[in-house]
Amino acid sequence: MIIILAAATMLVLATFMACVLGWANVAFHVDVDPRIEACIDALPGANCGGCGYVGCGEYAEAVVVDGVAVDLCPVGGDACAEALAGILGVEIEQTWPFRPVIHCGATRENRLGRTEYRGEQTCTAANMVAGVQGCTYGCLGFGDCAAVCKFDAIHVIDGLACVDYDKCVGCGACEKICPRHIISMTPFKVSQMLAVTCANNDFGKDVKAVCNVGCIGCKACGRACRIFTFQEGDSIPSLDYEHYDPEEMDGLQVALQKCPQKRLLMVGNPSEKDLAATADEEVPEIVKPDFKTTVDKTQWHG
Amino acid sequence: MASDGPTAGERFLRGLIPENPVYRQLLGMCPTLAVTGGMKTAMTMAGAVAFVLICANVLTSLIRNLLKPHLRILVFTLTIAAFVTIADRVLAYAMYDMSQELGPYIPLIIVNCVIICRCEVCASKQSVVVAASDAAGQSIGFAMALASIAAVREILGSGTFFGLRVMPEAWPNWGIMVMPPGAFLTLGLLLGLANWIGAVREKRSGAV
Amino acid sequence: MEHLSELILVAVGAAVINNFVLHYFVGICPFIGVSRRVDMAFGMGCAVTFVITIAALLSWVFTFYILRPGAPLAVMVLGAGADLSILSYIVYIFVIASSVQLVEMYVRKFFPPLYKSFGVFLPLITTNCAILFACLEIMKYVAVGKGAEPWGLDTSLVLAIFGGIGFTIAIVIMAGIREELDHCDVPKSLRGAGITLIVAGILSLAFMGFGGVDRSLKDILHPPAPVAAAVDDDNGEIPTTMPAASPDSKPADLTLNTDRRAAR
Amino acid sequence: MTEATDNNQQTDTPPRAPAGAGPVIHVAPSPHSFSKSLTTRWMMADVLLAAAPLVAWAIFQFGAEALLQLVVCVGGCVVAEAVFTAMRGRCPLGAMKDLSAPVTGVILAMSLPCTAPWYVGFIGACAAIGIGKVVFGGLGQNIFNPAMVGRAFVMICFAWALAAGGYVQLDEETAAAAADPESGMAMTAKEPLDVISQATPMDVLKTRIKDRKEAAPTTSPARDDESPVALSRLFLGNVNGSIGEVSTLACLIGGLYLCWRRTAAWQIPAGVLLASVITAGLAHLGGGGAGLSMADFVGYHMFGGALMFGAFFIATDPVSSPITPKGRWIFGIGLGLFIMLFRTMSVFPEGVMFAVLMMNAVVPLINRWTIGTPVGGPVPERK
Amino acid sequence: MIASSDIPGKGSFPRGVHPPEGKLLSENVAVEIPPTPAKVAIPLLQHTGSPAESLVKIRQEVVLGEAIGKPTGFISAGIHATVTGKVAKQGVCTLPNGRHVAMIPITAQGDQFEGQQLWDDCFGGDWPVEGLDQYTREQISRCVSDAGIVGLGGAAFPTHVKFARNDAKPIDTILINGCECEPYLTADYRLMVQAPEPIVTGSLLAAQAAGAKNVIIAIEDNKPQAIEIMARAAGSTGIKVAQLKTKYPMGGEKQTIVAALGRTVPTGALPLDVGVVVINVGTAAAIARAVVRGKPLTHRIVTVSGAGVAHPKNLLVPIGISYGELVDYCGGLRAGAARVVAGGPMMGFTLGNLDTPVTKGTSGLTVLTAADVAHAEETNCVRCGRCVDVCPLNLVPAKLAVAARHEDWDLARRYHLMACMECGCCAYSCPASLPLVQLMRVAKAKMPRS
Repeated sequence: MIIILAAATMLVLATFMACVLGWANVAFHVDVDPRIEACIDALPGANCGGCGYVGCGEYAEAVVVDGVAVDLCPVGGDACAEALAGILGVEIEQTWPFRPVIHCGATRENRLGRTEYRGEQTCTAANMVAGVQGCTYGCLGFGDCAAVCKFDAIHVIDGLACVDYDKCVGCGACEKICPRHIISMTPFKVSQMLAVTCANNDFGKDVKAVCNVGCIGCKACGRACRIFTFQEGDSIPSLDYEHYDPEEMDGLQVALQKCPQKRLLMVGNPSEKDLAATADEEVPEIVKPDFKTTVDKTQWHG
Repeated sequence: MASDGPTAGERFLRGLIPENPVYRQLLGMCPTLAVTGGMKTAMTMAGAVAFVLICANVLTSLIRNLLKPHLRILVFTLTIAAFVTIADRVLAYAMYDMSQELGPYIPLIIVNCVIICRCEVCASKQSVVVAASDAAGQSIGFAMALASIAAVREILGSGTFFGLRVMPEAWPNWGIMVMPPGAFLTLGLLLGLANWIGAVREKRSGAV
Repeated sequence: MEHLSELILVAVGAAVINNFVLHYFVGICPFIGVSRRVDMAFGMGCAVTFVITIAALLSWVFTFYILRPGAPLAVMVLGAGADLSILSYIVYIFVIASSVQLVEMYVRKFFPPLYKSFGVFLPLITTNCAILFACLEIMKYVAVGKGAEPWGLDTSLVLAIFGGIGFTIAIVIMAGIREELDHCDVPKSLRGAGITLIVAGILSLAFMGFGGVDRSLKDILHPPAPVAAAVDDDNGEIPTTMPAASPDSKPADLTLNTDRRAAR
Repeated sequence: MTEATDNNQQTDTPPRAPAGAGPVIHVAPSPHSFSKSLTTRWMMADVLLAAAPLVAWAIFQFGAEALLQLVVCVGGCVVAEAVFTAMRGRCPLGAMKDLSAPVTGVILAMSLPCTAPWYVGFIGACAAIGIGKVVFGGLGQNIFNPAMVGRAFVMICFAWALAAGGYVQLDEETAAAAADPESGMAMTAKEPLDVISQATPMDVLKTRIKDRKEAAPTTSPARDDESPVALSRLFLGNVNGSIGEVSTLACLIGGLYLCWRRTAAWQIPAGVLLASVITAGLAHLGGGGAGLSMADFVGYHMFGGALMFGAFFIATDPVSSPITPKGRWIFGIGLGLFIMLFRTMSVFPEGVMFAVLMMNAVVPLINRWTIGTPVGGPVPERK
Repeated sequence: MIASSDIPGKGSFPRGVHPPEGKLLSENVAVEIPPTPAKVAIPLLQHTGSPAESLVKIRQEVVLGEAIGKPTGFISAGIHATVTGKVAKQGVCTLPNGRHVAMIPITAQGDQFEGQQLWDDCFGGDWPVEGLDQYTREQISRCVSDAGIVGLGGAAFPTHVKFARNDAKPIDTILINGCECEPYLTADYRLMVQAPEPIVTGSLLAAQAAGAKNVIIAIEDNKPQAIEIMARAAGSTGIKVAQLKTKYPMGGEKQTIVAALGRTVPTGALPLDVGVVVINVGTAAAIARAVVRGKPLTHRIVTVSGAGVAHPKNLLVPIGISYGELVDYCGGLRAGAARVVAGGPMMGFTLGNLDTPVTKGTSGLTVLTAADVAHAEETNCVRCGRCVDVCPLNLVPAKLAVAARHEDWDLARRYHLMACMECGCCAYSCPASLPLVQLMRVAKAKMPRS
């Protein structure tokens, strides 16, 4: 008898609860986009912030709700973008892989006017103290970028930050942290890119006073090759990457040779030897994020 | 994931150390802290958990195809509650003193995360054999964890092991060990130790 | 008055002296998991208090009318008292799970901001031992045998609410400490759960200071008859949890004076 | 990064050299002037200095046993600090330099009774440094007062050594005398007796309150009115107790020195004393006065037990107390309330240790709630 | 005589520190006028705001006081030639505060204004205190603007901006700041002692320009002589002299306003918002010179002091002279010199290169020895709260430092990081030798704006 009572109690209870819950499920129904969950699963979960959002979850929400581009995740790369696109049912536009370029090429011995600095040994701190080094544009070499890199892809060598392109995924953390803004994210159309590795915008005389290898603003490169453009008021050439065409190496060669600060100005460009070695290689139309550069050991900062 | 998962044997082994429920997954903390004052209570608890875990896993695995996703957890808990009731009654019948000592912690097995977690993660997707071996592995892992904590606490706290005197007569009992603070501190430090050993081993395997 | 002081005792006991987390070890999972930030911890504490109250209400109703020996239901149906307490665990968990789900759906629908801040904790609470523990405690005092007065609904609710408040106090304190610890150089292997447990250990040490406060409170609230008190004194909170004092080894009792007097 | 910076400094070209073999100048952020009066190490040394009267009194009062306790605790702390820091892969000497381990050791020793066996002090020291300090990351990062963590640990571990029994040497006569409710109050008459064999003042009070509760209120009122232990003796420290806490005078001398040096924040002891005086007064009004006069009862609470020691030496540990003046007031007052609560209501005769741990735990919350508004109001939101 | 009793403020502000003053080195040394340097380098940006635009070409001849840079925009100031000579090729220089700016070098040629003649032109002679009504508000403001006058106390905020008419926030009080709370610096003190008259005239003119009724000259009580002289010079003009407590940073304008007027400037607002204009004594003298004599700001008094310099002095020098020349004039650096600081030791900026030119905001050059800047090794913060006890803004620097080190911007915001004015009191008194100010500066730079 007790058993029947127990069973009956349970049954009544279960039926009652089931009814209530079932009713509640209908009455309190809220739509949630299951795609957000799916997107979070698809993202790598490094929460690096490379996409510009606080974390992977927020990016996932932004992708689904606000229709933000799916290829912003630098860590997951193409695979991740494809996965997101698959979830959302959109096409991905292919973009160039962006990699940091350090616009300074002066190693420690090339910098002049350095004074012993006592204080927090970080670039951001040192940048606020005048007179740490003569050049107010160039790399300070305390390695904030190296510290912020989650991929061990940037190191301070001889007082100059250098990117290890084998490891770099292009998250852009170094670009954001650099207090002197000498790191820029550059579209890498080929495995070796041209870059101007000086940021000093002063007159030649003033540059020479603070650096052995800085750009003196002679504008010879601009006369030699049209992809070097000079913005209003700049003595430093800017690279017009839109029109950068690896085929047009002749003009670049001339520009390189014309540059009086040889060691410095075009370090982004492969040296002649490397150029010869890679000249015959086929240039892929879209460079995959896992591309490797062959010239890291040379003066290759771009 | 469902089909090409680890085999039954692997799952069994995993439960012991690599996925130890207490040290690695931080599950089932309540009994871990509450009943490890002595080896006897700890082992009784481990036995009860093992019984419930294995039964629940097997049953869940059997009915896994009948479950609606949103009712799954509810069904798991009800299943577990049924088994816990059985375990509770059996224990009260067979070992009345022990059952009194464990008090509310036996019914609290119902909400022991280890069991729900294994039902959810493993049993609801795997065949009966795999689920059972997984449950066995997890149970033994859980028992090992309880034993390690209980051993430290009982030896330091009462100078005994399974009630037998192991420390010299002059040993002053560390009263704190059999009380709540001792439970927290012991588990905290052992957890740190486990993590440290894990890190060292990982480093070593990485180096090789 | 008598009843009120009884309620106060239950409240103080549940909130601080026998804190759910630090004394009974229930609700450890959220205590470790959701104590990273003070505001989240407070949200969790509120959610637990809320659910625990509802669960206590329902479980009292079920225990009192259906499950306890001699409950009205059995009397009504069978014409005689029957013990349905074997069902109690299943009923409790059933009640908790469904009420949590119900509350979650309700809050989600009608109070989206609230849901965003504390609703996310609700599913976690289903498996929170603190709730079930409160139900079991209530059962213990409702399903008493003959002779003793079963707890009324008010006492049960006071236990639940103050248990929840005790949980909130503990988790908020812990969250405050953990926010601080974020900036401390804690050894790597102890970060996270390890250090939290150690801090909980020290907290629980500190809470031991409350040992005996309930008894003094009882004495103050309803002063004992002079003779009875002396006997009552020896069943204190602390001595029972201490290792038993054996005459030839060192005595391990804090209330030494009392004991010596008793021995004499 | 560090490597690179070091190199930087080595190879830097000297700046424009002034005439002759000029000095090498360097650059640094402001300010360029520093108050040289105080360093962290000096703060620690201050505490040691301030503890000197306590130590002196302890040795005078309790003799070699106190000295032994001190040596064991300080030694234990130093060794534990070295070992645990080394275990963390840090240089143990670096951690030694700040003198914080000896400070913890002295405070711990001062809070133990001299009769506690040596291993009590040693285990307390290990617990203090280990789970009280090093697990949190060392000096300046601990949440709880290390010495109190250590003491609480041994207190709960070896209750018999620290609680009432720890103070009283259990020879038959004294035990009987202490236990006898009739002669308990006659303790004052036994002055020639070795102080170690007396019950501690707080214990006497506790027993007395209990006795009054149990006994019929018609007990001889004459005896009830006198203080259980003369206040002057409590003030001077000619009583039994933890070796550092007994002398109110020594605590005051050391504590005022600390406050004067501003090594200790004066708000904390002020808050503690204020709160406990008021609470004791209220307790007396509420009928918990154990038959003493109001002044005696309050004075007894002030001078007896670890209140003074706790207020000046333990609670003022800067690391585990709030940082803002307002927070310190709250901390001090809360501490006073908890001390009195534990003293009057819990099973323990003394509440300072638990109260300190309790308040330490809420310090992060106090800090959070007492953030001052900047002069001129909060920073306006940027548009 | 000393009218400190009838100021509305309490004469002090809460908290703050008392660094060793070090003023004895130069306080009794009368202002000297070194010979005109062979070359000056005049930065085009010496003030807060946008840089001036060059008006001269290379090899152009300029005379003393000729405008060579014109202001660009409202918050900007003109630049004038400070010697007679020829413009050399424009270059750049890095000022001690880190600004990297264009500068115009001028090589001295021909007759120069020197010695007593220069002093008389700047500060000597008669200064009217009556009949200043002849100058209208706009006239004064324009004169000040044309003369390129900026705050000479250090921040170098263009002065004419402070006089801009704003009917919503009328100005009632001009506070002339003669506190000079930075250790070592005595330039303002010497000016007050040696040339009180132009200060008084300038104060009255400033009041006229701002439409303010009250003028209060605030001086710390460690300069009794200056207080007396200023009070005498103020005479019956209605200017009050307030004696304030000696305390750092009394000279910070918000602290001066609290101490002298009892008003609190809201965080992120300007003194204008509480109806006050604060003007440095040097600025006041420059205003008088610009309005009464029509001369632009070309020279200023600079203290060269500190244990690291051979003969501490106060010098009246043309703007654009290099710091190196000042040091050389004062006998060069002593062997122990370790830090050369533009400004005082609390908020001054170190120089890596002594070729840097003196600007309008340069109040002094302090050369500190290795012993002065010796700093105990950094230890862990023990939360002693000393920084809280000294912070004039009632912040919690220790917590801010933790937030900065861990880049916890929530915490930083909760503790009002952005209210910090980097006065250095906390770092000065920190027993753990934490670089608190620098940490806060870095945190402010890094903290995301939102």
